[in-house]
Amino acid sequence: MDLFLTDPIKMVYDWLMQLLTGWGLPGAVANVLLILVGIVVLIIVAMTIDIMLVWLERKVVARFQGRLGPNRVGLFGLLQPIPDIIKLIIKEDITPTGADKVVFNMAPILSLASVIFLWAVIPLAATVYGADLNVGLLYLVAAGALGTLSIIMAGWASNNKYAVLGAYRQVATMLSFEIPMIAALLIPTILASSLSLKTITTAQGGVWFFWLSPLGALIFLVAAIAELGRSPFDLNEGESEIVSGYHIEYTGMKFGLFFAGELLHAFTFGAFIGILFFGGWSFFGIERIPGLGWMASSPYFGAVAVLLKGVFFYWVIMWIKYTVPRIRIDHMLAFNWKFLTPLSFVLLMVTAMVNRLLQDFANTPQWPIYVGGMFLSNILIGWITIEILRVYGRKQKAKEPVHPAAKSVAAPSAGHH
Amino acid sequence: MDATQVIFIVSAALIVVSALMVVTSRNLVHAALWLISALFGVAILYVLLEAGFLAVVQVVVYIGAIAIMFIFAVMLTRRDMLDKGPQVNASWPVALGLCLLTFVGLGFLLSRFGDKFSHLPGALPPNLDPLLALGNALVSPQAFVLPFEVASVLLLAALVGAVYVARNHK
Amino acid sequence: MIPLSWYLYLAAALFSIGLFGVLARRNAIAIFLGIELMLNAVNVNLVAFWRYSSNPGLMDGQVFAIIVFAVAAAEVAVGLALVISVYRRRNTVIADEIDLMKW
Amino acid sequence: MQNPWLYIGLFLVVGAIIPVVPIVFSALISPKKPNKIKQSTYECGMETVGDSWVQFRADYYIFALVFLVFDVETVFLFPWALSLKALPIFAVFEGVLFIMILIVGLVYTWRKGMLEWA
Repeated sequence: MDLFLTDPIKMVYDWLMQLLTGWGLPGAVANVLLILVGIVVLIIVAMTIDIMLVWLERKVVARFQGRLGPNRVGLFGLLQPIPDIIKLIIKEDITPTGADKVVFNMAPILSLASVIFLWAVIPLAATVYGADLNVGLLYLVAAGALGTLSIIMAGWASNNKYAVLGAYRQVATMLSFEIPMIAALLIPTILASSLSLKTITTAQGGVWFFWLSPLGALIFLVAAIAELGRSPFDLNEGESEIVSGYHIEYTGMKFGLFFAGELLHAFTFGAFIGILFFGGWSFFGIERIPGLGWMASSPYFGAVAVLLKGVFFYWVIMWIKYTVPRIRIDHMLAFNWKFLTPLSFVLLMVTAMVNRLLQDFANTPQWPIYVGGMFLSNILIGWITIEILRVYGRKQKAKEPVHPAAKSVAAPSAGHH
Repeated sequence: MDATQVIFIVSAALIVVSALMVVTSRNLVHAALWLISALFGVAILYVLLEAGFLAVVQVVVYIGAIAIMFIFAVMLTRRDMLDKGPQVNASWPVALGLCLLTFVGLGFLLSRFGDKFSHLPGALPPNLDPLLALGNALVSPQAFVLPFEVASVLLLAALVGAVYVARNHK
Repeated sequence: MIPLSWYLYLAAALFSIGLFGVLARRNAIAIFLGIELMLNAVNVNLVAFWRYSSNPGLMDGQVFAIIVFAVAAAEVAVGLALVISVYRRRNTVIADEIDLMKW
Repeated sequence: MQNPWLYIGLFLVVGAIIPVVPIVFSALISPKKPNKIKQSTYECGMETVGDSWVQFRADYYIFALVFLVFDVETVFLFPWALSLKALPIFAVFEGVLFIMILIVGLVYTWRKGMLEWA
């Protein structure tokens, strides 16, 4: 019973293993079989979360827009995703003439699969995880690369100008913002001396990496939003110009897969922000209160913590999506290459140096020096950046002749350029 | 025949078939997609060789960047790519002969050394963290710090050169 | 367990196929695809020799493989930039027709 | 301790099969009444003009180019960042030099105006 509280996966595994080998299966076959069962269970959990995200997304967007959202099917409309899915499934599937059929059909599958792949390395708790890969962070980037590929496949195979344009824009965005994202991923790597997500979480047992590198967390969040193709970076979906971008020609369940992939991707990245910078399965520090130490080793609280953090950052991403207007592609690429990428590399270099200089204090009674030094270096970089931007903005303003139209038109639209 | 051999044969078949499709596809986007499949097979081989880092890097760099660049380039030079006309040049039989000769020659050489290459891999040192060892090797002056920095210069030169060439001279 | 020679035969096959692509294809981009195959064949060999060496604790083979990644990336970047540049001026990507240097 | 790559390999297979299930299911029960108009390319109701493989601006290629170079760079940086803790202090500066050299490339691209949308 103790094992049930600390390591339920191992308990179930051992029990089934005994059962299967008792039936005369060789150990290796039984092992593979059990791994497969575990994988299917994990993916079903992920897909269930995905289905609930449909409800969450619709409900939250409604609230942001002062509507009620789904409220007819089930309590609070909780069962709404089920009719949504039934509708998608019974829709006629249309493949446009001239489309490259095989590639056209592979793209949505790859799109959702690339997101599901991420779940293989998510550590839900110290004992509940798929695989503790020693290159976990790079695996994350690699899965993202497959997602990029699926988009360009969809755009190319649709034989549609809008689709190709949308794919081009989306891929350019994803490629560009991948660089600051990887640079932000290098920061937890430096702090934990590991690429394994589990080790990174364990290394945050003392101090969450957010306090060591708040700027890194922020850069990762921004880059993740762009990577997800969500507003303000949702250039593929310029409704007024290229309709719905690379998945314009997709109907029924194939469109559903793109949609499901996008939602699950956003949530998974929310969970990754929680894991990389906000302590992963640590239960918000409550487990440090004397007498509640058992919470730290309980996988149930751990999994709940990871999922709650995921939902929170998913909500932040939604919040940004439904508040900020989308920006033009050239502005966005300029924002990445002229601002975010240099900033992330400067931050990376400073983090590497400060961490190396102060790391001797890390596990000693003088640890506040280490944490304070790291935190202050981040704040300093942030402050310098803001000052540079301010000076630059003033110069730009002085250079620009006042547009004749701007005098007569009210100010609000001028602010956003 | 054990499990790793089965995996090897499956991925080898994947690699060879995909590679043949790369060099024979009429449609260049298809060729690029087949290249991705071949490179993914190579990533599986890296996993079999216990070089997990290289396997993931293979996917990140080749599939995530190089293959995308190829598809971009194909789409940018689309007019010539309309799958019309011969995809191979006039001297392709010579090329085919040369390639078969290369393969047979290499195979012959390998078979001559037969027993030298038939050994099985030894176990990795038990306390070896390959990633840590790699990091150490890349920055330690006794090992590869020079190639490490030169790689950076190489990438810089490539970036500057490519940007200069691809620039729209108006 | 897999003997080393399997990897070497596979790499030889991959190299030859890539060579065919380089020698026979007309489209310059297709030629680059062939070069990628050849570079990968080299990398398979490098990593296999690293793994089957008597001292796999030395990371030489892997470092070499990473350098090959960098070289491949540099080659693709410059090569494709050249192809696009030539396409802009001469409106062709057929390698036989890019013959300015012959004049 | 099991080999995590076994898990990853199986996961990739299962993860690629699962999205196929709803598509197959949908193909079995959804109606199929194709006609010419329905299957034509959708461009907001306008007749499609010409081939869809039109040529696109090369600026996208420049961004992909810069991305490629930085992507490969980060591959070198991951082992460096990982082993930083145990390395002597000059190793940090080797990495910093590495990054600096590439930032020169970014600055060059910037100064040449290639990051602008021409």
